[in-house]
Parts: sequence; C-alpha cells; structure tokens
Amino acid sequence: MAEVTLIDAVTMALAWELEHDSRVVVLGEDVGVNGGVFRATAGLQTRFGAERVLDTPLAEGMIAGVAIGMAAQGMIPVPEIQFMGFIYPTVDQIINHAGRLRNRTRGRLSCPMVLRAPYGGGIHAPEHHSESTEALFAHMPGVRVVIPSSPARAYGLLLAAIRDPDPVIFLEPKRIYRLNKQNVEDNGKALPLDVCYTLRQGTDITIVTWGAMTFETLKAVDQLAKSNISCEVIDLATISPIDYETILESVEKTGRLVIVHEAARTCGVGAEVAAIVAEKGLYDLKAPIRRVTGYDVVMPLFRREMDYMPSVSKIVDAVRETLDD
Amino acid sequence: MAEVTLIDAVTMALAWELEHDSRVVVLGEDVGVNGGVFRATAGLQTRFGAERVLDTPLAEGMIAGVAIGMAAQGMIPVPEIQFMGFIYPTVDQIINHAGRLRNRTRGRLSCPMVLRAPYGGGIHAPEHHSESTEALFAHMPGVRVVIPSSPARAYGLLLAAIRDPDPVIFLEPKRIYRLNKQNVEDNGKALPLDVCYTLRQGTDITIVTWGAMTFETLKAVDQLAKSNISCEVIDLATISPIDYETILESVEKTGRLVIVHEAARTCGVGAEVAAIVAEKGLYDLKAPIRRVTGYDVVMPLFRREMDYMPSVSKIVDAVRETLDD
Amino acid sequence: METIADFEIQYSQFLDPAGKPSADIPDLARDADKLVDMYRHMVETRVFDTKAINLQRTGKLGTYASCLGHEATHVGLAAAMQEDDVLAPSYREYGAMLYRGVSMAEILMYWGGDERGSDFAGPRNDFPFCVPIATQCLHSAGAAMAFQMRGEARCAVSVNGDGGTSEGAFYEAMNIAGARKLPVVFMVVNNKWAISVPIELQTATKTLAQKAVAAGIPGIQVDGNDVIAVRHWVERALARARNGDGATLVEAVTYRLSDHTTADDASRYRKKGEVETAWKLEPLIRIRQYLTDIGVWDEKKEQALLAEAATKVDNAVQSYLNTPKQPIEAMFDYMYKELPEFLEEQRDHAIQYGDNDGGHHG
Amino acid sequence: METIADFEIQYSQFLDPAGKPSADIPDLARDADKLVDMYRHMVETRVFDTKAINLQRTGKLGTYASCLGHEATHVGLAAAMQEDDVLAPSYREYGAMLYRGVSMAEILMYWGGDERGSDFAGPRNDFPFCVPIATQCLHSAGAAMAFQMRGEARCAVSVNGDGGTSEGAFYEAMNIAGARKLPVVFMVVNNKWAISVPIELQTATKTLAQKAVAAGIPGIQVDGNDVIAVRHWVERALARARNGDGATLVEAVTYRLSDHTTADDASRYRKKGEVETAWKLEPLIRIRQYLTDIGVWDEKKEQALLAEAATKVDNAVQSYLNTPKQPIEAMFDYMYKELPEFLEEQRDHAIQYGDNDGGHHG
Ligand SMILES: Cc1ncc(C[n+]2csc(CCOP(=O)(O)OP(=O)(O)O)c2C)c(N)n1
Ligand SMILES: Cc1ncc(C[n+]2csc(CCOP(=O)(O)OP(=O)(O)O)c2C)c(N)n1
Ligand SMILES: [Mg+2]
Ligand SMILES: [Mg+2]
Repeated sequence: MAEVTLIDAVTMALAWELEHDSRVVVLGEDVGVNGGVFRATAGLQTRFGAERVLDTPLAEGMIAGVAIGMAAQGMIPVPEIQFMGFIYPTVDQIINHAGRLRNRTRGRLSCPMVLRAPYGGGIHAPEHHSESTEALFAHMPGVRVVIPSSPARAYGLLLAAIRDPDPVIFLEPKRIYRLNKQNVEDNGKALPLDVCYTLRQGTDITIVTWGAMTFETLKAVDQLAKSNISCEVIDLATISPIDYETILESVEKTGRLVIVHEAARTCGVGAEVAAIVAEKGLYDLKAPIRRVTGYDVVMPLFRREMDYMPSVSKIVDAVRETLDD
Repeated sequence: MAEVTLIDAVTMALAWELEHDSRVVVLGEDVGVNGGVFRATAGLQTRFGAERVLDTPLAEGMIAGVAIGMAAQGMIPVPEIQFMGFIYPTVDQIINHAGRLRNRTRGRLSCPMVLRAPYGGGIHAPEHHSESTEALFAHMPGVRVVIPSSPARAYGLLLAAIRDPDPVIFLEPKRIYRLNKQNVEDNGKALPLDVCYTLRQGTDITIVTWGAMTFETLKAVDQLAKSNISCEVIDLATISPIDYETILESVEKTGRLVIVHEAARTCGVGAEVAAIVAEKGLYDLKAPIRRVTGYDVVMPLFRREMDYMPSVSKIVDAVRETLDD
Repeated sequence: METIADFEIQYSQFLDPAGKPSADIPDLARDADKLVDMYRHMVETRVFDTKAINLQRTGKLGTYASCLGHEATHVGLAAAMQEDDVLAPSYREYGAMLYRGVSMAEILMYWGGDERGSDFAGPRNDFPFCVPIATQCLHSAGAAMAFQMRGEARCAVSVNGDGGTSEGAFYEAMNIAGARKLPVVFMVVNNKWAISVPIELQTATKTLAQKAVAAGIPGIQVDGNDVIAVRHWVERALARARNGDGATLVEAVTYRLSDHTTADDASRYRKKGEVETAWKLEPLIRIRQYLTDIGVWDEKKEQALLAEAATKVDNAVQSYLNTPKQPIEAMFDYMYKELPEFLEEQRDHAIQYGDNDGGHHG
Repeated sequence: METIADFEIQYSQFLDPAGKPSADIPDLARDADKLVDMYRHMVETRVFDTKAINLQRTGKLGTYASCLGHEATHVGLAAAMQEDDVLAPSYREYGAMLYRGVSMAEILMYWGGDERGSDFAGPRNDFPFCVPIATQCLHSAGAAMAFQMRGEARCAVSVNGDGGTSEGAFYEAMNIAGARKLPVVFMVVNNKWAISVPIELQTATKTLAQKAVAAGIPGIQVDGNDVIAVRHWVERALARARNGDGATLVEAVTYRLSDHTTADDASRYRKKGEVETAWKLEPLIRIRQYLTDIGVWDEKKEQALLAEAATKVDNAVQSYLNTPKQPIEAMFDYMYKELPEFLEEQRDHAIQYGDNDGGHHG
C-alpha cells in the first residue's frame, strides 16, 4: 500500500498493465524521455523501453489514427493527448473509426485502446489548456468516456479501461492530479466501468458530478451538513454510458437533483443526466433540476478562470434553492 | 415568387448574397464546376466566377482553417463540407478558432463565416453519409448552429446566417432537399435567427423537433389529429443558442413534451431541451418528457437505416404514451 | 548558398500502351503464370465492376464507386503483397481486395447497405473499406507499428487517391512512417480526378510521388496501367520495408474511366475527348497483347476466361441477392464486445418497431 | 526508369557565428540603419524575455514560453514584412510581434491570463498568439486568399516550429498555397526541439525546407541565427509572393536556448553540452560584432541600448502590473457581436458570484 496522488495512480496503473500485458503500448508527445508534461508516464520508458513507451511526432490526429491501426492488429495502445484542448484533431478518427470498427466489421476487427488526456481548469494554465469537452465524446456511439476523481478510482478505472475490449476516452482532472493522497494497493485490481460511485449517502438531495468538481461538491456538502442538509453525492465516473439506475434510485429517495460540472452548460453531459431523470424519474422530483456548470463561453484566461468555474458557493446556493423550491 | 425545393432555396440565398455582398465567397470540394454533389451551388461559378465560387483541394480541416483566415481578414466565406460525416476534421478549427476569435481578441478580429453541410439519413447513402452530429457543435461556445426545415426557412435562415457577424454551422437536412416545394420570394429578406418556429399550434402536447424530422412529426401529428389529439409542433431551427422561451411557453400550455431528433440520443440536443424544461418548466409538466431519437449506435448501412430512424409510428406511440402518463 | 539536399523522382513503365516492352522487363514479366494470374484477376474485376454498375442502375445496389481503368494498379499492388500483409483500402480497390480473397458477394453486400460486407471471410486482418478520405493511411502506419513492435516480417499497405494526398492525415502518416522506419507502403492512385476536381487544382506538384520528400522516404511514380510496373515496384517497396528499411510511396498514374460513383455525372465537368484519350491507355489491352505476343494467351483462352468470370460474378450476385437482411438487433450487437445495459431498452424498442422499411437492394 | 522531377534545397548564411561575412552579403547588410534597427529590436526582445521569466519565477506571470536564442529569426522575419502584411504567429515570436508594434505590456497581459493581451493596439489585423500547433498556417493561407481575391498587394506570414511540421494542417496549408499561388510565407523555426522531442524523432527528413516539395513550392533553409539571412530570404519570398508567384517555405535553423516554457525542465531530456555548443552560435553576438566591425557600434552605444531597453521593459511591466482585472462580464461580452438572450442569465449569475479568485498575476 502506498499513499499516492491521482497522477501517481495513473502511472501505477500504466506500469501494471505494461508489466502484465505485452500488447500494451504507451505513446504520445513527450511521454517517453520526459515522462509526460504532467509526469504521468515518468519512469515508464526507462523501465519498459522506448519501443513500448514512445515519443511520437507532434500530431494528435496521427496519434489517434496510428493507435487505431495498432489496436486493430492486436495491440492495446494507450495514447496520451497532452491537453484536452488539443484533442480535437483526434475527433475524426475517434468517431469515424475507433467507435465503429467493431460494428462495421461485424466484430471481425476491434479497437481496444485508451486515449488519455488531462482535462479541466483551475490550475492557471495558458490558453487552450483548461478545457472540459467530455460531452463531445459522450455523444459518440461505441466509445466509452471515463473520468476518475480519486487516486483509487484513477488506478482501478484505468486498469479496467485498458482491459476493456473497446475504445475508452480516459480524462484525467488535472486540477486534482496532486490535490490529495490515498492509500492505493498496487495489486492490479480493476474497478467496474459503467457504474457510478456514490461518494456520500444522503436523503435530502442528490448531487451528480464528476472529475475535479467532486471536490468542490464535497466541500459544499460539508458546509450544507452544518445546516443539517443531507446530500447524496454521486460521482458519475463513467460518463458514457451513464449508469442511470444509480441516479434514478437516488432521486427516488431524495426527490431533488443538482448536477455539477465544469464544462459549458449547453449540451454538456449534465443535460443528459437531467433528461434521463425528466424521462424516467419525473414523478420522483419534488423540485426543478438545477445545473451548476461552466458558462456557455470560452474558458477565460486564468485571471478570470475561477469566475467561470462552479464554486462551493454556487453549489451551496443551488442546493439551497432546490430545497426551497 | 417561385416554387422551389429546400435545396433550390439554398442556392437562391447563396446567389443573393454573392450578388449583394462582394465579401461573400463560396468554397469547398466540388462546389465550382460541378455545382456541388447535391447541386446546392449549381450555376454559381458560371455566374460569379471561379474566384468567388471555388473548388478547393480535398481537406476539410484546411477548408475550415482557410475560411477562418479569410473571415478574420474581412471576407465572408461560406464553405461547404460535402457530408456531415466528413466535418470532423474541422472540429479543431471551429472550436479552437472560429468560436473564439472575437472573444480572445476582445473584439479586434471576428469570424463571420457560414459552414454549410448536408446532414442526416434516409436517402440510402453509403457509409458515413448519413450522420447527424449537430450536438457536437451545439456544445461549442461562440458558434451558432442552424438547421432549416422548409424551403422558406432555408432561404431566410441562410441569408441571416451569412449576414450574422459570427460563425454559423448551417446544417441542411438532405433527406428533404427535394421533398416538397414552396413559394419563396427571392427578395433578400432574412428570417430571424435564435428563435424557434411554431409549425402547428396545439393544446395537448408539445413536440420539439428539427430538420427532416419535422416531416415525420407533422405526419404523426396529422394521424393523431384524427383521434382529436392536438399537438403543438415547434421547429427548433436555431439549434444553438436555443430559444427556450418559446418551448417553455408551449409546455406551460400543454404540460407535456416529446422531443424528436434523428441523432443518437445520449448527449444529443434533445437532452438540452429536456434539461431546460426540467429546470425551468418542471412544474408545468404533467407527464415525463419523452425523446424519440436515433439509437446510441452507429448509423446502420442503408438496408437497416430506417429501423434506426424515428418513424411516424414511434412518434405517435410516444405521444400517446405521454398523454396516458 | 549551398545545396544541402537533393531529390529525384523517377518514373517507370515496362509495357507501353500497345503491350510492347518499353524498358528492360523485370523477372516477374518472364513468369507467364504470374502474368496470366494477374490478367485473370484484372478481367474478373472488370466483369464484376460492369455488373455492379448494372445492379445499381436496376435498383439492386446502392451508390457504387466503379474501378474501371484501375485494374492494373489494384491487382498489381495486391499481387505484390504477401498473404499475411495487411491492406488498408479506400473504397474502390476491388481488384486488390478480390485478389486478397475478399468475395464479390461481400463487396456487393457493402454497397448494398449491409455491414456483413466488411466481415471478410478471406483476409481477416485487412481493414474494411474506408470512406473518410486518407484516414486509412494512419491505420496502415499503425498496423506497421504493431508488426514492427512484435518483430513480425509483415507489412501494411494503404491506398489513397490523388485527392487524398491533400488531407493532412496522408502527410502525418508518411511522416511517422519515415521517423520510425515503419514497414508500410503508401499507394497513391493518381487517377487524375477527385470527383470533379482535376489534379491541377488539387496540388501544384509535378508528381504525387514527390510528396514523399516531405517525409524523408522514397517516392516513385509508375505507370498505373502497367500491371508489371505496379507489381514490380510495390514488391521492391515491400521487400525494402520487410528488410527494416522503412516506408515508400508508390504513385500509380492511371485514369478514372467511369463517373466518380453511380451518383455522379462526370460529363458535367470533364471533356469527352479526355476520356477517349485515356481509353487508349487502359490497362487490360496491353497485358493481353503482351501475353499474346509471348505466346501464352489467345482468343480461346480469352473467351473461356470471360465466360468463367461471368459465371463467377453471376453466382456472387445471386448469393448477394439471396442474402436476407440482418436482424434489426444487429445494429446493437456489434457496438461493444458486450452490450451495455443502457442499450437493452433501445434494442428492445428497435425490435418492437420491426421492419419499417422494404429493405430492398438499392 | 526516367527522372521526371528533381529538387534541390539550398542553405544560406551571410554572417558566421563570429560575425564575419561567410558569403557575398546582400544590399541590406550594407544599410547600417537597417542593421542597427534590427539589432536594437533583438536586444530589446532579449531584455524583455529575461524579465518575463523573472516575473514568472516571482509569481507575477503565468507560464511563459521564452524566445531565448530565436531573436534573429523573429526580428528578421518581421523586418522583412511590410506594415500591412499580416502575421500569424505561434506563441513565442515576441521579437516579431514587438517589431510589428505589439506592446510588451500586451504580451505580458496574455501570459498573465488576460485576453486584452491579444487586442493589439498596434497591428490590428495580425492574428493573435496561436497555441494549437500549426493551426495558424491555415489562417495565413486564408488571409492570403483574402488579399489575393481583393487584389491587394499584401502578404501573410505564419510561423510554426519544427514540431509543428508534423501536424497535417501545416501540409494542408502549404498545399492550397501552392495550388492557388497564394501570397504567403511559411516560416518554420527549427529550434531542434519540440518540448522534449528532438528533431530526429520528429521526422526523417534531412531538412524541414524540403517539406515544401510536397506542395510544389520553393523551400529554403537559412541560418536562423543570422538576422541578415533571415531578413534577406523572407524579403525575397515576400517579393515573390507579392509578384503573384506564390508561396515559399523558409526554414530558419536556430536553437531553443531556454526550457520549452517556464513549466518545463529541459535538463531532464537534453545534454548540457548541447546547449553550451548552441550558445556559441547564438544570434546577438554575431550581428553586434559585424556592426562593430563596420564601425557603427561600440560599447557606449551598447550600454545606452541596454539601459534604454531596461527602462522600456520596466515601464511595460509596471503598466502590466497596474492593469486591473477585466470585469467578470467580459467573459460574456465578446463571445458574440451581440449577447444572445440566453446568456444574460448566465452573465448575471457570474456577476452575482463576484470575484471569487485573488486574480493575482501568475
Ligand atoms: C474526408 C472526406 N471528404 C470528402 C469525401 C467525399 N468524397 C468521396 S470520394 C472524393 C474524392 C476522392 O478523390 P481521390 O482521393 O482522388 O480518390 P478517387 O475517388 O479518385 O479514387 C470525395 C471528395 C470523403 N469521402 N471523405
Ligand atoms: C495541437 C497541439 N498539440 C500539443 C501542444 C502542446 N505543445 C505546446 S508547444 C509543443 C511543442 C512545439 O514544438 P515546436 O513546434 O518545435 O515549437 P517550439 O515550441 O519549439 O517553438 C507542444 C507539444 C499544442 N500546443 N498544440
Ligand atoms: Mg482520384
Ligand atoms: Mg521547436
């Protein structure tokens, strides 16, 4: 057991799979000698060699396309995209190929790959380094989207993603890469995909969130607890497909729902969560659903980025308003 | 006044703007001599010259990027992407530049352009020729997404889109390119953007839809009318930003909502419509919201594509179920 | 000023349009069996192609992209490959696919709107048809990386058109192939047109082969209507790749004698004269003439081959037309290795609404 | 086999690292005013750069990408441009931007997390900083199309790095520039590294200039530490473009003497010796030596220039540090020409939650 940060857990999971499955290959910009700009792949090239942990030329579309080609031919590539703001050149390959290869060949070929990228704001990074556009990928059939929010989940979900026979977009909330430590046993045990993780049990209201926003949410919940407000906090974890049963059960119990995410509101994943509840849990709702999200604007440069982000007070107020409704 | 199809109306609007605004340029693959693979630009090169209606090399990312460069320097480019399935190489340029240029330069530069693409299924086209992924663009701040569903709206909304000082993704439902004709006066009169168009007034239920699905919906509504069910049909038209006031007013009146779209369900634009109503119109709802959509699978090749699409009977049943709830 | 690098692009043809050797012929041109085998495939491909267009015209097939005029390029490249190499085609390389063991019925199924057309019974590792232009170049590079990593003596070959050379993916693929000395061959089929856009509007380069210079890999231009030239140079490129010396671009110059697809009308944008001239260079005549000249082919064999090909194609068409639609749920069942729970409800919904389409061919 | 195309890549340097002419010097090298003006800008750029790193280290600036070692390339290219040409920079061409009239305070604002840094008071039509690698190449091509269509005698110049030459957008931009003879110059700043990836892993090509061959446009490699060579060849390329003869790629070979950005630690991945060697080639020494040798520069002038530059930089820093944050609503108010109704509510919400961040610099 080791006390590790979220990013340490990512490294541990990559190392475990590189060690135990010779088909696994880590590739991307600066992942080799440099160990990644966030150091997620630090030490891996030394340990596993430059053929298995390799620096590619600078071209994200290429990285995705080459990974798909490798995956179709029996490898398990784990490409890293340096920041989510640079993931867009991969969209064509992901939607037109990764998510379709199994289906269009009726299962003859498949695409077991994990595209990792740090995402989200709040670290005072330069332009294009703070985006949260998980919804784009969540709309793509055939592709899973997974976001861990703790060291243990980073480890267990990344292992699961690499072992999954289908493509996974694995987004790492960089704001909490090093925020806290947790004891994580490096035992190769994966956590289940396609399920939510309930971080707090509660009875008054359900809050669905993911990524770095789990932290703001938990802080808000602690504050609300002082007023005897009991919140159930659900970490979506697998953004697509969504485990809506866990959410519906919780809303059945609490009757109230707030969704918190960092991405722009319109057509964000929060919309899907709200829509599902409005379809399948409407009669349980005692109050309107509320979304606390990034605004529908470009993520501001960092002097104003915190004004863009959902904050503890925005969450607290949304919960209170929902309870007052 | 001429009886024209939707695609004729597109051509008319392009010609009007080429005629009246020397900054307007039409560019894309096969738009010149060939007049576009659907003939949307037929005759324009002959009329306006190969400098204003021009065939580009085959590269969608290039088309978008070059258009942005032109727009920033005072032109109004109207690029065509041949099919929506090939729009993904533009995503990087659209999200990272088109939607941001005004904001990141505090208004110094801007990006008045209209990226046109035919979209949607139902015409027995080959693989990758039937996609509906408007939600990806609807999630991008700074970009408008507009979808006409009649010849008159194609004409008026395309004029408005070209005149709009900001970037617009203009998606043309190819299934209804030639489905019906309408009298459209070629008078250069634009229709307003950012508003819904109410196609039918009704009292029992609200149906929100757009694009080719307006036709299936109107057929369903006619059928339902025979059972004295009165449906209000709203054509979203501007997919982003959404005119939610019109939708909320309608739901206030009817108390029931069905959303119909062709795109895959998860994180589709329908989710956003549902979420807005669950937030701002919850107390008006007498029944759960229902979505009749494409499934969360890859659009099947054409022998099975109609089984993927929302159909009249799927819509009729969803309406009846919602009324029974 | 100092010259620090220089490059030459070579052109190769062995058989001229009349079937006469125009250069020292390589060994393979002395192997009559190999030549006849290729010619057979070229003829079969053409018979198949003609029939497919016919099926489309009579409403029994969807939009179809003809390969008329490309037979030498397609068959030549496939004949150069080994069985366990991997092909990443675009959408009209039937000559290559058939050679590698894809069945005619499968190709018809694909264009008939049925995913099973890409579930090749033959070359199980070959990539399926690829419609998004040039994206397949990256798949061949990736496949080559897999082979290289596993130390396998296998190569990947992707095929894209002249239009495809304008897409960034094409250059990105060549560049990584150069940087990592990947065992891959990039076939560029220069048929002069990308739908309505002629090569002169597509690029300012004199050749497409020279695009290889940007990746530091060799590029060569061959007469794509000369099956011997295509096979010879692709074989050389593959040998080089297998030997660890990296990637090659082979540009095959041919001509699209047909419309772009059955949905296209090329008379709108290109001159009849140009097509007539191109017919004089078409690939079947010259190899047949050569085979006749070296005494291994005659009219009787020709007639037998045509009859055989016709029967083969007819059988394939029958098998295609007799194949019932897939069950509705097939659209769900191959999305993931295991159906995620949330899709079950959608799957049931789809099944419930049954067969709301004629499901006709075309 | 027949050679059907051949290409040569030339290299040019006028001043060697010691400041001695190494080739017939062009006219501009005889114009002392021009040279002094460029040298002045190079020195100012370096003083600015040093200060900016300092600000970052003391928490007064965000992540910053140093331009140390690139001064000749950046100043040379801007000096070659005309005022109404348009620059599409990447993110570290301060030397070029300052030359064109962007203010130091604006550059600091940008890296200090304030969008107003891209609202240049000077060159109003220049593109802002561009972080997504190589995307700006398409903007310069598009700008050039606008100029060409309007019949203006203006050119566009974009700048990208060695790493940037691996992105498809770079090739796509060159290809359309070739096909349409666009008035654009693609500057490739080969500083040998893309963060931790050395040029040898980036591409197999001997030069980056030869990538132009793929687009049918001329490419030339110049010593990027020789401001005369850079200016001369960019001027020639611009004259050619303005003359209607189309695009050129100019590769400037230089070296990134600093870390990639202040967030990077280059000692992890590159040898100290390499950097030391590179310092011997750095661009300021040689032009200063040359100016001294031709008798237009001396230590007194040098000291005066340094003092002046320091004052200028200090003033800019003060102005930057004294600039209050933008109002919260600024994040809404430039999204569209007119605020769409639906954003009003969000805007109010943001304002209501006020200033929940220190908004400190850095
Ligand atoms: C990315 C992409 N853009 C556009 C298309 C539409 N399209 C299909 S074929 C074609 C022309 C291709 O020309 P070329 O590469 O020369 O191949 P050819 O058809 O001549 O074999 C176009 C534009 C597509 N399939 N994919
Ligand atoms: C599309 C994209 N991918 C990745 C990055 C992250 N990144 C920033 S700079 C850089 C290296 C760029 O190298 P080069 O093009 O040589 O320019 P240099 O920094 O050396 O000037 C990388 C990978 C980015 N900004 N954009
Ligand atoms: Mg072609
Ligand atoms: Mg560099």
